[in-house]
Amino acid sequence: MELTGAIITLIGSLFLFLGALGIFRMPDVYNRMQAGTKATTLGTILFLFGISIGHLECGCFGKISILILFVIFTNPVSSNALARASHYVGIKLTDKTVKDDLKKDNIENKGEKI
Amino acid sequence: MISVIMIVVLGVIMIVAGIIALHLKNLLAAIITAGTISLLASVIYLILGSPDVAMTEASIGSGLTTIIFLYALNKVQKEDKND
Amino acid sequence: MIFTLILGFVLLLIGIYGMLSQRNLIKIIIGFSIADTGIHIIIVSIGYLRNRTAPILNSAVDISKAVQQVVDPIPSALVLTAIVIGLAVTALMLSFVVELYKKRKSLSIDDYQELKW
Amino acid sequence: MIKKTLVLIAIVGLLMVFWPLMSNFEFSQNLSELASNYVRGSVNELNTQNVVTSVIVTYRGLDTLGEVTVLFLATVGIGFLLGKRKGKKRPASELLQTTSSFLFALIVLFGVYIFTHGHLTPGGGFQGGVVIATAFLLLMLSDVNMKFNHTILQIVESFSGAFYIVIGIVGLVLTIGFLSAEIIPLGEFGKLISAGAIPIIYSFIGLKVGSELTNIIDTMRGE
Amino acid sequence: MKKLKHSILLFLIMMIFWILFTSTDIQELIIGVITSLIIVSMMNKLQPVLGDVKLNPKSIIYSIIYIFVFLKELIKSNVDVALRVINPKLPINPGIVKVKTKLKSPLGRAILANSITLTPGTLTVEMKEEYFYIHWIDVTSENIEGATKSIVSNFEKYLEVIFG
Amino acid sequence: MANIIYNIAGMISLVAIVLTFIRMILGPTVADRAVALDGMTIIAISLIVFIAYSFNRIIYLDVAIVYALISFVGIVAIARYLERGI
Repeated sequence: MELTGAIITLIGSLFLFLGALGIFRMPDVYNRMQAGTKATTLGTILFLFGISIGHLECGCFGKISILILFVIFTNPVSSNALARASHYVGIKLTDKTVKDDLKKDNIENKGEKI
Repeated sequence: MISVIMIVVLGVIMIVAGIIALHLKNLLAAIITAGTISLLASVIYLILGSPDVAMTEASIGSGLTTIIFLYALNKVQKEDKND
Repeated sequence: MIFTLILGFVLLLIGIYGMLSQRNLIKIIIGFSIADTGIHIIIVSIGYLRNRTAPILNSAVDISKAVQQVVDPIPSALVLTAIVIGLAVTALMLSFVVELYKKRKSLSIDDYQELKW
Repeated sequence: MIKKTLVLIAIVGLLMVFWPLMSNFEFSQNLSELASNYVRGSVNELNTQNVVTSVIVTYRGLDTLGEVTVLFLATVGIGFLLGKRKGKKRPASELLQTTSSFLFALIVLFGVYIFTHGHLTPGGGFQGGVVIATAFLLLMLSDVNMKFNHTILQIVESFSGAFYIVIGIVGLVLTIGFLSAEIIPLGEFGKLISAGAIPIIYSFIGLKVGSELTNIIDTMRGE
Repeated sequence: MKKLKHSILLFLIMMIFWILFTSTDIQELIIGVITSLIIVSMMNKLQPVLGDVKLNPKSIIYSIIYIFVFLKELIKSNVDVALRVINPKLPINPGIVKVKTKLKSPLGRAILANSITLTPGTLTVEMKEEYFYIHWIDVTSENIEGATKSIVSNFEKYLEVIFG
Repeated sequence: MANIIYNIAGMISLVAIVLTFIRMILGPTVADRAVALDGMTIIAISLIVFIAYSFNRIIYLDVAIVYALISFVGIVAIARYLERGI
């Protein structure tokens, strides 16, 4: 049982590492956010879950499940707020970008600054 | 042993962050970088065996101090815009 | 632990350097908060004893031998007080900065020289 | 340029002052006499698991009273300094509004958990107060038109401050000294209702700190 | 009615959290009930987001299925991101597309937006009435219908039953 | 055996913190730095839970919960400041 928990924790830490690598390598803010949000969320969930099933006798399952719920609820919200703010400020998307509907709609409505 | 490695790595990050925070021209970037120092300091307090201080530093040092700086910066720059 | 002691002193020196050399008022306050963190780390690391654990005596600590197993609680209590007061001082300084800015429209310390000697 | 050199000389001077202190520093191997007394007394006299809490609330209670006073004075000072100002603000996203009205309850609940369990787990009045202030801050961030009733905040703050002092004076009258925890039966070691008056004192400190910090943030936000 | 349902559900959720924080000791339970009641009565000004949840057997079964669908998509998205990050050429083709949703209740829309953010290659940037603007790391269809079909409809059919 | 694997996992998350910090130094815009701070706090939560495991004190988990809550509000505040809505 403890070995299973250890291996799950190791996989989680690898996902954390890949998320950090994504933040480091990706070309613009939005793509960095993609890597940073998804990979770190699953990485944290696996890391905490592995530690809690490796030590069932410590009685920490309740607090760890609260921590996991908080991370699932709050991490996408903060990413969404950051993405909205950076689009409003006008940070450019990378050159590979195909299309940008939000900018087009904002120009048509003229309600908001781009 | 493992705690010594952690303290050395986190300490180097904190020192570099302090130097960078004083050299950045953009005030918001300087505030974010200075917030990193408090954030990692709370991990160090935890390794030193004082969770009460770690909790206080995490909530006050990295949360409220950053936010109060942001409000002050907001007031200063809004005045700029009105002129 | 000697590493955290060195870390605290280096952070203190960086903060004092920032307070003395920067010309921007908000940068000076950032330097003050860095020095503050450095002093807290110094005080906590003085109270650390090797191979001991936090002074919370639940089932993980043998209560009859607690004196041999826990770190010093007094520096923790001192630093806890100091952090809260640091927040109050920082807020007061920032509100002074906002008020000064309303009068002069400048954040540089070179523009406030009435009391220079 | 000459300023930079002067600053560097000052830093080197400080380094030379600090260096002997640091290189000759000897870490002790045992707790000092005072600290061992606090640890033993926390188990035997007060029934408190968290030694730091018993030091802050009872053994060094007067220091904490001074700290609360400093915080109060800072609030008053900031209120005098900053006036009100107007500006156009962008409303928050719909996702943030929905989520914050749901998360607010959980964050306040967690703050209450921290300051009622200050004698069992890490944390206490100051941390719990900060967490509650953070919950109100989340509401301010998600709704630009949110207004708080300053009268209620001030009533909560002054009543909890007054009760804090009253408990201290009751300790002076009934038992050995100011802010003594033994005015209530001590209870069983490790349960929620134990450690005498410590949870009650810490709850009042938590309410006071929470309302004070909410006041500071709301003043710095302006209208 | 909606408000009463919101209050009761919120009270139950807070009690579950309190028990997870502490234990089922009788002293803890009493303090938890008092605290939760005070907080619920304090919150009557905020919008009652939990009032839209439907409580019949079908919606409960669907919400359990939804959790598993969500977990599957989460793991898929992580493998996807990991493969993109490791690849030295960094194969991305990003863009911001517009999709349409039928959901009306605020909590349902919030859960949909969070689920979109945590699933393969998509990130919610803005929500305006019935349209969501989504940053897509690999744009495969540029019109509204195609994007809606491949991003939203997988979750929407469950959430429609749960929130109505 | 299990112990060694846990320690390796902790070291890998330490390397991840260093990577996000490099992005924070380089980051051309403020939003990049904020994204790096977001990732750094999430990884630091895992690090705190790892410390709680390796010192065998589950009571440290309270610190991790406070950390998660406060960092969420901090990031939202930075975002709202950027879009002039604070």
